[in-house]
Amino acid sequence: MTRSVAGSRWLLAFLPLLWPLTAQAQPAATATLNTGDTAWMITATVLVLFMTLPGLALFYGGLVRAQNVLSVLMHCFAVTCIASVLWVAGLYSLSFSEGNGWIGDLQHIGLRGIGVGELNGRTYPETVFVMFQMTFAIITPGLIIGALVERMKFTAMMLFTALWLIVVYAPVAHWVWGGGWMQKEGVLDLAGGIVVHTTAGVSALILAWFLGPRADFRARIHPPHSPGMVMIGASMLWVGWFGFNAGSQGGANAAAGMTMLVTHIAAAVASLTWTLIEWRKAGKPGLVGIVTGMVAGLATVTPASGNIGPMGAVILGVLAGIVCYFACGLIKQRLQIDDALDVFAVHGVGGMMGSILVGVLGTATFGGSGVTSAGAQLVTQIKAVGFTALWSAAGTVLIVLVIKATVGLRVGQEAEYTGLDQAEHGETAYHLD
Amino acid sequence: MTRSVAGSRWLLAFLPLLWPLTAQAQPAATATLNTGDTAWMITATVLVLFMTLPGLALFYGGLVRAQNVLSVLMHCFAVTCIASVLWVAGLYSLSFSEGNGWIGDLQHIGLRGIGVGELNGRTYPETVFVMFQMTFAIITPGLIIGALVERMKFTAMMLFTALWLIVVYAPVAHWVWGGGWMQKEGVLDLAGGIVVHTTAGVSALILAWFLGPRADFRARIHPPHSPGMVMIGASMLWVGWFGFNAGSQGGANAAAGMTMLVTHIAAAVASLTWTLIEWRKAGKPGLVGIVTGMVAGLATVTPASGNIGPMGAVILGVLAGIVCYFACGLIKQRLQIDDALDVFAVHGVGGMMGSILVGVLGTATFGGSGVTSAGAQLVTQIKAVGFTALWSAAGTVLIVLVIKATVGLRVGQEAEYTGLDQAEHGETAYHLD
Amino acid sequence: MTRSVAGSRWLLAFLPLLWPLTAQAQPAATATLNTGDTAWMITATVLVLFMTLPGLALFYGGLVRAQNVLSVLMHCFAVTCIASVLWVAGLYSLSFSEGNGWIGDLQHIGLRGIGVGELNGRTYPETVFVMFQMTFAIITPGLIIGALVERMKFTAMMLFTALWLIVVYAPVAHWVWGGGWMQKEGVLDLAGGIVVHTTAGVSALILAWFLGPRADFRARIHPPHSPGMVMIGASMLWVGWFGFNAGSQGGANAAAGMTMLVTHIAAAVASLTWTLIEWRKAGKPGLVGIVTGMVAGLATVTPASGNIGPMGAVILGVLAGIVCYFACGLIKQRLQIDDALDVFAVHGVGGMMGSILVGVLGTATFGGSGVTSAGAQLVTQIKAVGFTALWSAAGTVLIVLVIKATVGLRVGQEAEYTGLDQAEHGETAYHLD
Amino acid sequence: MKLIKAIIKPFKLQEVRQALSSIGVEGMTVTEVKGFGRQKGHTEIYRGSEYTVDFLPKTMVEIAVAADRVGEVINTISKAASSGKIGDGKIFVLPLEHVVRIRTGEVGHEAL
Amino acid sequence: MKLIKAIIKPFKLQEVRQALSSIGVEGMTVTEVKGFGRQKGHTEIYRGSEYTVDFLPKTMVEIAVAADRVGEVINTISKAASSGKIGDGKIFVLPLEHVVRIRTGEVGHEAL
Amino acid sequence: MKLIKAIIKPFKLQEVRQALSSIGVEGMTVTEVKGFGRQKGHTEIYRGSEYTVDFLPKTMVEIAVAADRVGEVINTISKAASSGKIGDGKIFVLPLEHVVRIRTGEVGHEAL
Ligand SMILES: Nc1ncnc2c1ncn2[C@@H]1O[C@H](COP(=O)(O)OP(=O)(O)O)[C@@H](O)[C@H]1O
Ligand SMILES: Nc1ncnc2c1ncn2[C@@H]1O[C@H](COP(=O)(O)OP(=O)(O)O)[C@@H](O)[C@H]1O
Ligand SMILES: Nc1ncnc2c1ncn2[C@@H]1O[C@H](COP(=O)(O)OP(=O)(O)O)[C@@H](O)[C@H]1O
Repeated sequence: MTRSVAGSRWLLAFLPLLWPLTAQAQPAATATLNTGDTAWMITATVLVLFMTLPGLALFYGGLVRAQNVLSVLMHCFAVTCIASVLWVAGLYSLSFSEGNGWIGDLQHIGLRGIGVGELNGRTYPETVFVMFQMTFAIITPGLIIGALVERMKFTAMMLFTALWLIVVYAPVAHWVWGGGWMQKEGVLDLAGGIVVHTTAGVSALILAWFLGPRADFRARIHPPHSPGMVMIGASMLWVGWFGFNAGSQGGANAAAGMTMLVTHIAAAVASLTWTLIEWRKAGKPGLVGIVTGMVAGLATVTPASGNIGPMGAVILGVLAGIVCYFACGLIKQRLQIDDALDVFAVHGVGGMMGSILVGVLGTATFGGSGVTSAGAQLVTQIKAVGFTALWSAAGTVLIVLVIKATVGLRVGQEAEYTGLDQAEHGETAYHLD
Repeated sequence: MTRSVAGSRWLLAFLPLLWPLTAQAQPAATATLNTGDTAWMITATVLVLFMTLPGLALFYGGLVRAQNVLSVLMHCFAVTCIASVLWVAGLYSLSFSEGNGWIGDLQHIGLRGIGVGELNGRTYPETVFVMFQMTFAIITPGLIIGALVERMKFTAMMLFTALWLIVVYAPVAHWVWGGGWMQKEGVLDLAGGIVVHTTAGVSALILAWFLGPRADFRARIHPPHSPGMVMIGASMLWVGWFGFNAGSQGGANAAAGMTMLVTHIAAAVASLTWTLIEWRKAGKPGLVGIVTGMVAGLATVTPASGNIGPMGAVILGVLAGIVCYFACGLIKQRLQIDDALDVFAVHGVGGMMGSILVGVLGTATFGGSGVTSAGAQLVTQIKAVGFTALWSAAGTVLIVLVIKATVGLRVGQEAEYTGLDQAEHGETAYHLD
Repeated sequence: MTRSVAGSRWLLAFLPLLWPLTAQAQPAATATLNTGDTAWMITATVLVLFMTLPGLALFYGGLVRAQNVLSVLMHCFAVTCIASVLWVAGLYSLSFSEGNGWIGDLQHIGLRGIGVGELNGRTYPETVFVMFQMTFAIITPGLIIGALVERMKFTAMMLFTALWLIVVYAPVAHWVWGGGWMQKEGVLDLAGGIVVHTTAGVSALILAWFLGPRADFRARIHPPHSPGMVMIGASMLWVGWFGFNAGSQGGANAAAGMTMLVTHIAAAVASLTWTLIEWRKAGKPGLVGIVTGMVAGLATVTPASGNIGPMGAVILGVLAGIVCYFACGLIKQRLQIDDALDVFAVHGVGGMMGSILVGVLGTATFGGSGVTSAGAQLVTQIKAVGFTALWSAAGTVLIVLVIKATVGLRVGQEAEYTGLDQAEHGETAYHLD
Repeated sequence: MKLIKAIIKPFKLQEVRQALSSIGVEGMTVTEVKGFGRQKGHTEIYRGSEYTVDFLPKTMVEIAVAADRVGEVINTISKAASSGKIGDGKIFVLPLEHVVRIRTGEVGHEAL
Repeated sequence: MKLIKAIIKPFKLQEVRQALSSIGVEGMTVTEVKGFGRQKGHTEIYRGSEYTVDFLPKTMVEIAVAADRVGEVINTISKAASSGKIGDGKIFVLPLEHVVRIRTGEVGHEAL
Repeated sequence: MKLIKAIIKPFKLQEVRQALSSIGVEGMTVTEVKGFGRQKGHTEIYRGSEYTVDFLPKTMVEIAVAADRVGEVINTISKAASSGKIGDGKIFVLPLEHVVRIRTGEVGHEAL
């Protein structure tokens, strides 16, 4: 299916099939529950939730000023809650029930029909699959928070998250993982270079552009108020990411083991690469730098981690360190877009890069598996990444317009000066005396 | 068994059967070890320990003043150690060996007779069961710490914990989970609405009343010194709670999956409910508020999480948010009891509510399972909650009297002003310069 | 093999066999993948990585001055990355491929020959084994950081780590766990009393001696800048340690359960023991004290945790509390060696003690298993500990000389006064206003 | 006009503020400081080694007042801040030549 | 010479510094303080209970200047620090008898 | 009596205290401040962007002394605080009219 055809069909596709005409029986699943797979998938789910709470929250919270740290933690927490509720209400069904190539149907609305014993063809309960995928629907809008910190209204952020999950996340998840058109075309994206990082990264950039820069973005930006907090959060992201990537193999199997290994290698290599560049460029190797390199490495390896070998992981790690480092400067210094915590440069760029390069690194030449023709796979990957980026951008513009017309995007100037913790949440982060 | 009969029998019951007359052989266990179940139960144990260290410690530590934070962390840590030692020494045996309906015997004193290969009818080693249950015996007195912060002597707290585990926890654990009379009557309490939250909540309230309020409780209370720390702790409680609830299913099975799902839903719904109320009442949605809502939701769903479906979880989440919110004000403002960190209002009220409502929400009408007659089950649940609350109150009064007569409950006035960190532990929390 | 013979052979042994003359096929492995074991081993790996990031980093970071905390976090993070890369590059092969009694060969250089499906005789993928062992190769040099804080150059620390892993860690890991001479002699060391704690502890002491004390070590040392951070890190070490010890059983089996249990008991008992001593000696029970006791208990039980029962765990816990407490004073006050965070006194002394005492406590008399003749086993254990200590010391001296001759060990005086965060990394830990 | 700088024990701040308020003095500026004097710091003991914390946390209260109220203010502070124990602190009085209220531009006594 | 102590709103510090810099005053010492005055603190509400934070964070800027520049400096600060709302702060002027620059030993105006 | 305010580099505090102690001055009050002056702040670089920290952490030592000891105290501080590099700081001397020791009610020189 070419993009133009896709473009013409989607409006049609979304509407009539939302409610399944006949509640189709699932194809007879012959799988039985495997306790080892179940044990690992529950654990992986816990790990991915841990990535957001408190991992991502701390990673982001430490990067802002002390007067805004609570608002960041609050955003992450509230996004977790709202995404969870929407997921159960209907998004799981839209993402993972049959539907058509563009969107699932509503047969599992309110988790209808997902009984205790339901396996749905897997070796672990569907309830666990619902939960595992929910943690992805939590962290993805969570990532976007990094772009909007220190100035966006709490209400606006909540509304954005809800709409974004419906308009951007659920469709893309369906395309790539829920049996949609990209999956049918053979797109490779084990754990979300497209579904998670491309959507979040692109949307973050667009949102940051609409929000405008923080008050003193041009004159003087403030250093991270707590690099230690950043590092704690990053460490939790690292350990949790094994749930993210290896968990996406759906069981405690050999593939999960290799996924774990290449995930780790890419993270370590990207950290060192970033640090070396920073050391040369800025004179000193910093803590915020090394952990940012790690996150870049993990975002980059995520889509590829089901198909590459150690060699591919090293290559992705090096590229993540280099490309994401310079992307940060490009966005902030050149384009002067205040994507405050570099969501696009680190997650977006990394995720897109990995999503494309798996087409090459997944070949046997690079010790990978699952890619037989690099050329054809590259085309598939690039098309998927490109289309997802466009969709995310368009969806974000739409949502921003809605918010501007309703609750408004940005807090007032005084609130921004005082800090969102006081202004929006009535709290103070550090009463140390 | 009616309460009056129970009352008359218990004194007798406790004494003669403590030491088993004949070391009875366990009934021939036909179960074999399942590695998946074992993997999950070890992991669940780690998660529950993580809830206390550092989860609960941070959740509580962030809520007090900066001059008392170390004392809170110390309390949590020391309670973990003393509870572990007592559990191994005799409490496991009292709770989980056969004994009679009121208390176990001492056949497993010092873990006698629990060999490496022992399964005791489970699909995972009894050593792991000992550990899993130990983490419950740790966190339950840990919860009570929230009531006594900023003024109780360290020695008094330690003595309280030791006596309370013997007098309150071990018997109640035996009644509900160890084959005791409540279990025989068919009480439902998957993971401790009765054993954990009712006992801890009620005891906390009584203890707070005896301790008296903190020095400036009426004039001015101090805001949480670190809402961020509160949130980190709460996040760890959230992720750890999957070990608590889903782990209580004793394996990596379908029931564990559903338990995980409903646990999560209740937490998310309660968080949002609490926040909406706070937003309306206090003008702003705060971070401490949303995470308190989450804890309330989790405490409430805990006893019910083995029997309800998603719909029941939503109902419990909403109720937890509303009822626990107003309970906080009731205890502190109306009754003027300085249950400092709202242990009764959040854990006690939530846990009791969930323990009772499982009688209704566990019916098929609400998508639950395991309850056929709501009426009969409600009677069983209410009786169990009520009796446990009374037992906890009476036990606490007794222990408080012992402590008053010996080491004394409360630190001196100067120590309270200076802060317990310096006065009791000789340490300072923040040397930031 | 006696030590003198060993001494004469090792130089020879290391060289010719590094590259396998014939890439020997592995002995036909009849094992099949067990999902439960795999689930637990992946989880255990995550837990051990979590011990370093952020566990150990926080445990150490909280103990230093506020001006050096980021440098400690940076060290831990960078060590993780460099150790990961070296492990993949060649150290795994040197440690765990066949080779000879002294060192493995290079057949797995760059993880050559470790395919997705490879089990290598285990019930879980070799990729997971590579990862699990990697986390040990990360935390071991990580421990040494405690000796060098607040004064060592970042470059020197990195160089030290790299060389130390090659010269000390990989050989010792091969001797004890990789099929080397100690393993053949029947040395018992489940999870690294010799491989981890003896090597790190002894090397830390030597390195501290060469580095010299911190500027004001004699006049006035500064209290831990954040005992709360120390406690958070310690708590993470505690929960992670179950991955460390129980994970070393290689599966979700009965042995893992008992290992978990005895590990926990030793930690709790050592914490209380340390606290009681401190209470008596220093007048007050402190938070840093109780958590140090816990770490001492865990280090001590680590080598023995596969062979002892609960009684042995209690004995080791008591000894750990007492002996390590007084070892701290001995090193710092008597010997005036500024092993800043007591790596030798806590980890080294504890690990050596446990490694030796398993020879006695592993007998059936003490409820242990696997030791039939205490006398013979004691000789084996003492020889292994002694030889490893000597090897570690010699290796460290060698590396220190190389560093002194190249990049230099220590930062300048002004950098030390200003703090390493600014001087070495250009960052500030707390911008709280 | 005079500037009164009082160094007091931190936990006495509330009492001092209330006492000043009761005599009509509402404006003041408070700084956390470290005090060295006759009262000595303390030691913290970690792992058997003594760590010296040689300063004491103190609170400095600065109050600008009209010259004729100095005596009253000093007495009020003295009473409220006193615990009778060493380290209760000191009160310093400095000459103050000029005061401006930024918001209104008022000067002198008007601005206090 | 005079010592000027200005108590201002923290978010005005940048503007004040730039304004002073533009009239050639580069040296100053800044302290974070807590202010009590007509502007009142705020309440934080947790779990339905009100917690009072009765001070306001303020910033104190101390500037030593030659006597003849006092008027200019006061005006500059006043303008830059003013938001027209209550709590904008105060400027105090104290006599300064002697100044030494530690590095060079210069004294008096040289040392400013 | 005089009030001496010395702004010094933080890491010199110990030396200054010891030096003052050796001439019999034991009482002092210390505040952490931020300094602006000829010595410039630094930049921190994160992810390729420069962040300016334009103040320098400094330590302010306030010492009340009898007028006749001012010279000696200034010299002592100067010597101990000097590193010869820019940013070593300044010493200000202000007139001090009155001192009260809260605990005893002693005033003037007695109270120092
Ligand atoms: N000469 C001084 N100059 C400035 N501050 C002083 C002086 N002497 C004492 N102080 C301050 O007063 C505080 C209390 O003084 P101290 O001598 O300890 O007890 P007391 O107030 O009982 O005389 C000190 O901690 C210090 O902050
Ligand atoms: N008499 C005073 N002495 C010292 N500081 C004062 C005095 N009055 C006010 N201040 C300081 O000035 C700040 C602003 O004063 P305030 O009365 O709130 O408003 P305004 O500046 O508009 O008069 C206070 O927060 C306090 O720090
Ligand atoms: N005019 C001034 N008023 C108040 N403080 C000043 C003044 N000039 C300098 N300072 C303080 O003295 C510190 C050192 O001054 P600076 O000009 O950097 O170097 P130096 O002490 O070598 O002259 C500054 O950081 C500031 O805290």
